[in-house]
Amino acid sequence: MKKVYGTASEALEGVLHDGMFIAAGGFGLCGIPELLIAAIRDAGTKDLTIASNNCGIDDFGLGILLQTRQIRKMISSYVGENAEFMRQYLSKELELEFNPQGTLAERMRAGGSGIAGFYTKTGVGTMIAEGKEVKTFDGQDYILERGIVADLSIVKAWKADDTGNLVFRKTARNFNPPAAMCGRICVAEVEEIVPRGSLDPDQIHLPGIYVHRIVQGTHEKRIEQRTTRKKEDA
Amino acid sequence: MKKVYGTASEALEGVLHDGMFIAAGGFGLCGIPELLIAAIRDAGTKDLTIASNNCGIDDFGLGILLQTRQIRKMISSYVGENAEFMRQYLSKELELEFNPQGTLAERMRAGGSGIAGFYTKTGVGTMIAEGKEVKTFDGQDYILERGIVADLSIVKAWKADDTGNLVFRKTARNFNPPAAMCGRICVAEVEEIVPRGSLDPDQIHLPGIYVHRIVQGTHEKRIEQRTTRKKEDA
Amino acid sequence: MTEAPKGWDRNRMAARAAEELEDGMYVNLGIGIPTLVANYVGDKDITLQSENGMLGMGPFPFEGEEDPDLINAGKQTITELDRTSYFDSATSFGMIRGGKIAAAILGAMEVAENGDLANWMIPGKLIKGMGGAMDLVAGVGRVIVVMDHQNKAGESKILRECTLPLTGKGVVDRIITNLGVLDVVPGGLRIVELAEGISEDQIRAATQAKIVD
Amino acid sequence: MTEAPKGWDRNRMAARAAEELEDGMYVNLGIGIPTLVANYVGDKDITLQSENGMLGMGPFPFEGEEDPDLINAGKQTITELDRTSYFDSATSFGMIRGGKIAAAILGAMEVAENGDLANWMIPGKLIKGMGGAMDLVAGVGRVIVVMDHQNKAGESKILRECTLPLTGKGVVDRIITNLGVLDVVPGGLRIVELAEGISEDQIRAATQAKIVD
Repeated sequence: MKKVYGTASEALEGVLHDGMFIAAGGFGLCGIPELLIAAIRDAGTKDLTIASNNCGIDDFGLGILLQTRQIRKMISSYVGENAEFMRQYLSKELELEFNPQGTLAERMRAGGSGIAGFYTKTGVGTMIAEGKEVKTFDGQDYILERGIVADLSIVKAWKADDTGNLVFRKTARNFNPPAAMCGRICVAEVEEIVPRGSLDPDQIHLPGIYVHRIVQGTHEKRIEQRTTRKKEDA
Repeated sequence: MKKVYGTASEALEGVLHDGMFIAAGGFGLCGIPELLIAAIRDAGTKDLTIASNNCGIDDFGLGILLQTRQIRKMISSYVGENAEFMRQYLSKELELEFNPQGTLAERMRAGGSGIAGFYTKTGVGTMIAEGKEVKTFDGQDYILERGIVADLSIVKAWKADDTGNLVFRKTARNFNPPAAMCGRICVAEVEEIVPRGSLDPDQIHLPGIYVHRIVQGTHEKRIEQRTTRKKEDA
Repeated sequence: MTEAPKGWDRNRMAARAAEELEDGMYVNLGIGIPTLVANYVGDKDITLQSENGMLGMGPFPFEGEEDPDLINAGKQTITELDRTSYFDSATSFGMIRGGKIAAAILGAMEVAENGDLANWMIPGKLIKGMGGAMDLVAGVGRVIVVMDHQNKAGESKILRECTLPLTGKGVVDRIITNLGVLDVVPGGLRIVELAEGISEDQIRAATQAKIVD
Repeated sequence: MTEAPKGWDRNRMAARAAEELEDGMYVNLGIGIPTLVANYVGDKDITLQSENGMLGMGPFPFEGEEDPDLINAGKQTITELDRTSYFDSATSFGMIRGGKIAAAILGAMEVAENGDLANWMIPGKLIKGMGGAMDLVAGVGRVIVVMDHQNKAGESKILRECTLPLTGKGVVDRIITNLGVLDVVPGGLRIVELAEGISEDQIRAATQAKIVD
């Protein structure tokens, strides 16, 4: 059960192919698998469909795969903060499927958990409901959303052991566990691989069964909006 | 936001009524809310419907509410190890709805997460599917299961802070988080209430938003099957 | 269309919205004016949820103490409190959809008299996405909108029917604007309160939606 | 009905089932003979799942070291390993239903030639419940049944059609009995292997289900 790979490119060897469907963790630029994204850029894999809450910014995160025109379609809840995204979308070079943020997270968890579909109130009576089955439960309308299963999940965690048990840090957890769950193969990049047995079994956020390959690396962890207050104000 | 109560009976004050629906955490006798169960027995609340994976044993866990005839219906996956249960069930004093274990856990999570229903492969073509909608996704049949919302959840955790953040220990976690999620009111009994700020925010298993009342107490934690090996065999 | 009356400024609107919050509530605040509400909760015991996976959101960090792993749903660096917990996005929206959040205070582009809300898209112009707004309005206990009563052209943003793509259908409970407070009730909107210096005639004149008594 | 041939004993059946497991697999073992499989995995890197919320199940504790908070799905006291993780029941069955468990090795009352499995209920006699068995057979990658080929009366437990309430429809991949190994294939069962001392004629005679070549 060798899961640890030397580089992000090695960790992706044999699992990339044109036209594939990738689920990616991260929210904004927080907790994104930046090393794996760069390795996918280097691999040049094309016509990607990517499910990710956001698409990075122009020069960081998934945005770098827009620059190289490797993405055919995004499934996201929010794509502001990215001028190249807008340009490609408006010129119809890029397809976009909006999913409400909670629906996207739940679709990933469902797909990874053998739930083919689920009924949610989110989006009832809006554009999001178009073409979807509506069912009434206890007098309230719900729409049917499908679980999604990706060819590959790419996620970022804080720590891992060599069996793939993952621990996340603060709000960098976000979409990473559900994204990891929904991939047939899941590759995780981490800041630190720790010896087996050094993670508390009660405190593992994502059990190793969900994680097939791990790579350790150095992360830029860029901040999107640096908001602060002055000590004097406290 | 005062959530801490002095005794299990005080923690249940005003939330019990005959005919109510209760979701309970625990698996076998592990991680069961034993103090709250005893307090419900003392309160004498009748005609209860209880969703719980098991129904305890004759003289411990939910079994004590069978002895006092307080339970009208159980929703469970496994009810062996309980002679009084069988007697009441066969004499039709007690109603029983079997749910596959994973379906029961997911129904609780769904009900607490605004998911009115979900499609699962579990039980397709069996008794469990009788009367349930079948839908085909990608060539495979799934059955529709409903989310459940209980009037009250009773759960057992290891530690809590006074805002209701809970931490569980080992396999005593089991059904406690999903059971907690699905109750309109959730009461948790814990082994220890620790000062606010002493739990690592990354390591809270169930956020306090799900927990309305907390009580600290001493737990018997009875073992159902004591299996051991000899040091010489190791 | 009349000349736009002034009424409350952004901070007064936020302060009025803060009055909606009660001790012990878990609350989600949208971006813009709703974010300012946190400044006016006083000593009420309010826990702020950030839908990217956090309960117990604290203030901005001191300069130099920003943590890239600790941001809010507006992607701003923030801090944690002694009650804070972190969780994944599926769990976060589980608690939102499941009705565990008592109230969301959100901005709006348009609100209709039946409680319809539009705040995520202007076709052909603004295509950023709904983020978590659709989940919030579908799931939380109470949806309070804080917005300017009229747009810059002096047109009512409180309408008979929304013209923009909806965020949610019949989801708004209360609207707090620079001119006052209105509730969504059967048949239309009811004036609950007037901003200082605003008359009932002024708020009626500034509102396209039907106002009922 | 012929006189029941013997073939493998419980431990040999468990050892044969262990041959089904490959390095790196996550596996769920049912109660009874399947539990014994753990004794025969040798130095293969197998991680055992216990559906009450644990990956990386260890052996029974030493006497005096039992922990009431640490049990397996059979409610027996167990121990943890250096790879162990704990999780709640919804997550546990998420990984089961989601196909993350490579194989389940389970006992059975009856198996039919189309892969139907019955192992949870005898109407009017045994009403304990399915526990996690229905989820396991619906979700895991491969379902391997380990069972006696015949009941005590010498009747085949491997049937044209199950007579007992089903645990799952068309879910069994392989059957390991005291007489040998059979696979569920289109049209019936195929004999894969014979137990020591068992002839093909004997296994055919002991099997009600259709055997195909």
